[in-house]
Amino acid sequence: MSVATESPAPRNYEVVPKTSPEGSELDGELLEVAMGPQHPSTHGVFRMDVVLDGETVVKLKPVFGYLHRNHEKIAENTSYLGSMPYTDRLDYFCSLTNNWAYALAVEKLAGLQVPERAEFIRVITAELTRLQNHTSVCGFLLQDMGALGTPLMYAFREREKILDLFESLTGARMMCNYMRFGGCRCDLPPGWLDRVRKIVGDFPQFLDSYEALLNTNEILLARTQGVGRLPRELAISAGVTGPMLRACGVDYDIRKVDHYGIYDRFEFRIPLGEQGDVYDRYMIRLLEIRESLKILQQALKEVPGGPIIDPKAKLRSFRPKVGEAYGRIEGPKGELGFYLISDGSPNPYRYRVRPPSLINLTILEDMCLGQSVADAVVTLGSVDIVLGEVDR
Amino acid sequence: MLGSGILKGLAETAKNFVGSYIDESGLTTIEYPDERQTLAENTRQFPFLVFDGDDAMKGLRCVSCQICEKECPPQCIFIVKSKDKKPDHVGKPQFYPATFDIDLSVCMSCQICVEVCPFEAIKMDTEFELSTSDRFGQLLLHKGQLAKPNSHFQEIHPTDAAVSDAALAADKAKAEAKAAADAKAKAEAGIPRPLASSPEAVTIPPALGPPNLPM
Amino acid sequence: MESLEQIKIRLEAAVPGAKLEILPNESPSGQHSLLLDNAHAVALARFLRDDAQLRFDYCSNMTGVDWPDTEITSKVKVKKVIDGVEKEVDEVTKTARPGFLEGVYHLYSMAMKHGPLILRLRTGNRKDQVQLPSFTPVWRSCEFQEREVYDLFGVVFDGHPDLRRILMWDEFRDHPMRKDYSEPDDYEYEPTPHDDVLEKSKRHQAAKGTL
Amino acid sequence: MEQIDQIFVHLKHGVVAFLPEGLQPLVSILISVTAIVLVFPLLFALTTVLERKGLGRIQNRPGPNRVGLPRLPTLFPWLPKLRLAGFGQFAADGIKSLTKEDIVPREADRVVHFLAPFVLLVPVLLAFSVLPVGRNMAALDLRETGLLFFFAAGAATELSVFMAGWSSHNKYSLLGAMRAIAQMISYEIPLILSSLTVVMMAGSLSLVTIVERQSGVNFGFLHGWHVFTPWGFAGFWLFLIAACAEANRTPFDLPEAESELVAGYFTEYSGFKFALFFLGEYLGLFAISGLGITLFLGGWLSPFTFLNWMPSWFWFFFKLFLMIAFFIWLRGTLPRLRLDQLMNFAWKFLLPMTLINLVVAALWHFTNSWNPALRWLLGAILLTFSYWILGRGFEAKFRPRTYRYAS
Amino acid sequence: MIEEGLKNELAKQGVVLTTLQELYNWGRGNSVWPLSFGLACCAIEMMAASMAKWDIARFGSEVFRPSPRQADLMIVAGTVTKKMAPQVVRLYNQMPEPKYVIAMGACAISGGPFKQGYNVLKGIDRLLPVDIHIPGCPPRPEALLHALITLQKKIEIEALTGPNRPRHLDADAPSEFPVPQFGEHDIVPAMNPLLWKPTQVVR
Repeated sequence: MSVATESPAPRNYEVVPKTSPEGSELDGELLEVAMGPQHPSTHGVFRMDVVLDGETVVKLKPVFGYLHRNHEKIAENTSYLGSMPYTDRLDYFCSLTNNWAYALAVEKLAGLQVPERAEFIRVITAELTRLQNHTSVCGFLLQDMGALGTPLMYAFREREKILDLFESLTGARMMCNYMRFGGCRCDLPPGWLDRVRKIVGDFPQFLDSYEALLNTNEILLARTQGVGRLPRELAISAGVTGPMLRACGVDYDIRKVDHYGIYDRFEFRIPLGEQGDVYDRYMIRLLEIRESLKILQQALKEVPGGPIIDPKAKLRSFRPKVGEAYGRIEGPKGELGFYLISDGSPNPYRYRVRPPSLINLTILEDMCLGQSVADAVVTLGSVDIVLGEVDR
Repeated sequence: MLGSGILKGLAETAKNFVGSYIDESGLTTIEYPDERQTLAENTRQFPFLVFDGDDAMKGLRCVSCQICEKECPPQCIFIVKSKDKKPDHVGKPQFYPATFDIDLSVCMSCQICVEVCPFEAIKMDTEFELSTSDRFGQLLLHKGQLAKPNSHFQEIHPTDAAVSDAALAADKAKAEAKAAADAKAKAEAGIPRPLASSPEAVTIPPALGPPNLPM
Repeated sequence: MESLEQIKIRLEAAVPGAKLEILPNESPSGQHSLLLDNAHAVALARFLRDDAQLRFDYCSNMTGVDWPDTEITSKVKVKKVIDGVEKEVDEVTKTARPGFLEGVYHLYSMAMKHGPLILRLRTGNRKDQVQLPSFTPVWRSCEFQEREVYDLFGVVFDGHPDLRRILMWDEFRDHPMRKDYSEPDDYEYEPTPHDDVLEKSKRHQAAKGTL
Repeated sequence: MEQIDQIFVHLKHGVVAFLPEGLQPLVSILISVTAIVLVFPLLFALTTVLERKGLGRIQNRPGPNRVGLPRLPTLFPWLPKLRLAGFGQFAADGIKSLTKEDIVPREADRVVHFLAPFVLLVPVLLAFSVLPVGRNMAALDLRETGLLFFFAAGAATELSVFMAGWSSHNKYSLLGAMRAIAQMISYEIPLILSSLTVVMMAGSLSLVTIVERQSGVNFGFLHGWHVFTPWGFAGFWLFLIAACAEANRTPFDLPEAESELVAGYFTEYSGFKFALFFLGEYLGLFAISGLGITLFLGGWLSPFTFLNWMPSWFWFFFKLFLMIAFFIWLRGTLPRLRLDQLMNFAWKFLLPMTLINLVVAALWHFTNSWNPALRWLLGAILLTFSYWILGRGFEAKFRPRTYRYAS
Repeated sequence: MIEEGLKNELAKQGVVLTTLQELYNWGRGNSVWPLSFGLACCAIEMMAASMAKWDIARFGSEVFRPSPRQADLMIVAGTVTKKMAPQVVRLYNQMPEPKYVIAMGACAISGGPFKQGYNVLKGIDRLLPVDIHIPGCPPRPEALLHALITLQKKIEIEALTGPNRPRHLDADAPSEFPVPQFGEHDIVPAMNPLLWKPTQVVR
């Protein structure tokens, strides 16, 4: 057994002394650049204060809070149900998985059982969410590499088809607000499963052409391989989760570990990377899409009938017993957890989101040091952040 | 050999370029103002108030119970309960909203008001072309602007409307059966009893004032 | 995974002098937690991380909870003789509980695939004794989360390498997630106000009316 | 047909002939200059729309297709709304750019900031003067120095880019400018070396002569363009890659890398000056494409002898259009390189390849008496082999991976 | 399309001037380049509007400029937090005239669902002049296109002289707005009283 070594302490951030104290900042050898909060590559309002030596990053300091919308404070003043639409707006790419994580935490807190049909619907919608998230992320990554949006356009073309499905099921394209404590809000519209089957059936063809466009492209290989390496031990210590962790070769997928929902009924594999660089993260996402398709195909075969919500679940005046619960799921970005403390009132006493995007950024500087600024941009792109979740 | 990946990529984009001219699925654009996407039946944008019959203010289903106001997560509904009552669809006298405002500039289209409403009175509209340069005037909708007939609801959400109409009809049938049974029981007993809850006993308030009270 | 009691016994054996307490959780989730004493917390955390059977190498979630000063009312059913008749009466005892801030840690093990183990740390009060030991040297994932708790709750983490505000700007003075925080008043235009917002917007309307 | 081919030449001669002798050279020059200043910017306007539409089509969308003729209800109330498939877009963009506020940052060096776009535009326009756009249609036929003049004028654009980046007093601009200088100077060398093969074989620096040297006929119908020889083929692609970098086009658009440097060296430019930069960039692209056509693709020559009846200027512009389409295609497909990779590519791949290509060209010259097929094969083998050797280093370092799954 | 009153005014100015004005308005109305600037959820719908399915390029507006110097339109797509507000105003100030602002989505108009938050600005119109508001959370991509068309119509009928002339032609009207500073409890000032004139709603 190997004992984990002391985790490397983050560097202390002090102002870098400039070589000439009274000259302008351009005189020195080091150049401080604030990338963001409005910058084309920061995926929203994220900011990186970068110190450059030429084009090499010698220091990188992430700055958050530009989208700090006080989700947790608002949730403490809102009923349990009222927070559900707010969870849509956390990671606004994956509202359905956010719904699920929150519903799961409340179900643990209140001891609700989810009917089988609802579990199937949850798996189907969550895996569809994963499909569209991963394809879009790969598009954004290529956008950061300067591919002028073509891969992103193709990804969004497919995403729109999935969003149409979400819209016909839940009524909204992005902010679905679909799951409820102990089940789902409404039953599937007629013919919906057939539409899903068609899209799932067509998806591999799209993936093939997407991979033909990119995977062996020499420029992509050169830009991603060996860039933004993350050592395995550091990844574990820093609590990195999701595809990023698995790209480092750590076998940890909450779908397999926690057996939440009905994931242990399905056959799927966990792809693992070796080097933990940007290319691995990119490829792991593409491979995970294929595994998600497998889950979808299995789930679509046998959606049972029955109720879609626990009859014990109350919509209004829902008051869980005093206590607390932490529920987590494997979101597309990583471990998405909700921690709730109930004091017996209709509003949660403490409501906390464990945001995978924020915690995956802990080691951003470690990945970027010594690389060029262009690599820092690509590395950030490969982390897959959504600012609504980072800052909440 | 070096460059084969780039050539593969170029072939892929060329395929899409040619496909956009010859293949229907190669050009996925919906040219919006000229053509529109058929919206899914469940699509929701902003809430509206359903009324029955022809008179918007008379037929409003809302009984001003203020549940939606309380449950609305962003608190964008404002209701003032009326002082008097008017009969609802089964003829039972109910309060009605003297003021019912929804601030569209706050509404997050979450549909929770629809879910919690026990009276099938508030539903989601599909209208989205609401851009305006006048935030204060155009985005705070009052009762008169919110009220839309049941036929509109039937048109945009036929399935939901059928369910809701059936529920209301069952409600009404039940109420009528009860009224008939009451009347029968009363006739049998022969004891006249003041009918506090029957529609005849209530004076229907006259016109409910202008729909759009100036603020 | 070992039960919480076993872990507690082993921890007490491993770190002499450590005071531990199991805090039960009555909700159906059954996630009980372990209260550590601040002086030995880092040593305990190291043991949890490095012990061959536990190997909690992954600190998933770290957050703060604000517990203001409060009165705890506990009802106990007591048999009393009232007017000569024995009756069962609720006796209400009120105890003043001084407020404190709490740090909550959810630990999992990636190596052994078990968890969660929930740790709690408590500050002395909410005003001047707001220090807690930092777990960042043990689990790097606490770095940003502890900064966040510092920012929003005002808990000062000793041993944190870079304790600055993370979400709010540096000039900000308040700790907004505390229960007694009052937000800045900008309720000039509130067409649909409720409760306290209604009060605030009424004040604004009154002020405007006098102008 | 001869008439149509020479129509512009005759027109110019016709105009000039009316004038007194002393004025004739001056007016002749003025007419040529006006033609260049009118035709190429107009081409730029069309290209912007074509590029946006082409990129759109690559991405499964139509691109600009609504903005047609301006509606002027006061003058032409009867005019219906004409969309012209979106080809009016450039006019709208032009009007807007012209009337947009011009901002100069407070800290900027005003003079240099003002001059930079003009320093970009003027040399590019100068470079057009030596390009033969048709038979007898070079504004300036420099018999001894044509190609040199082109490169000399083209190199001045680097100065402009650095002026823009430096004077803006913006970190992104400065980084962009530094990238641009490094990139342009590095790629100037393979660009010139790959053109040198042509000079070597044609034995002249005059672009007109170079085109005329390619008018030989192979197999009875094919013109003897340089691109149909092994050294010419390799030279053309090497030239194209270097030209791409010189014109800051994807995948070498690092100086204006949007995701890294916001807008690179022209981050601080607005309104008309920005439009001038845009114009200058595109004119640079046209010029260098025109040079590539002249050197390798037979300039204004038709591909096949049986197509010789079509006017020579048509062929030039048709080839120019194809070149631009190719650049648009690249832009719609490829991601961008990193600066050190860009440099490595220039110095470790392009430079050796161009040098080897020179050797192959020399071999071609000295094996004039051999069987053409054998000669072709030898050149092709030499070039392919060296390409493979040089590319191997890359493939050893970067290659697609296979992945394992958790058990 | 053009109102009667405006037509009369145009008649007074003469044909050349009106034609020039029409040409100018046509040009700037059909070449609206947005700043590539996304704040939150709505930014994704903004991107969706620029993607293949809706293709904002048809209106000539797909040129999302990363630098404010080259942009005409600021689409405030998402929640403006107090920490972000100074940067938004600064970006607006850096844009050259004529410039337009679309407040996309509930958060940008009024703070939307997050308006109760301590770090959320209750509407960007407290700090910037907004031309078009799009309600919705998030508005559909079509709604953004609709707003763009509304903006184009607004530009098309703008008279360049007279009391209703656009702000950028009014020498007295400001083209830059004060950037709020970070205070100890809030941004200072939290709003621009010259711009923010809410109507009174008595409750």
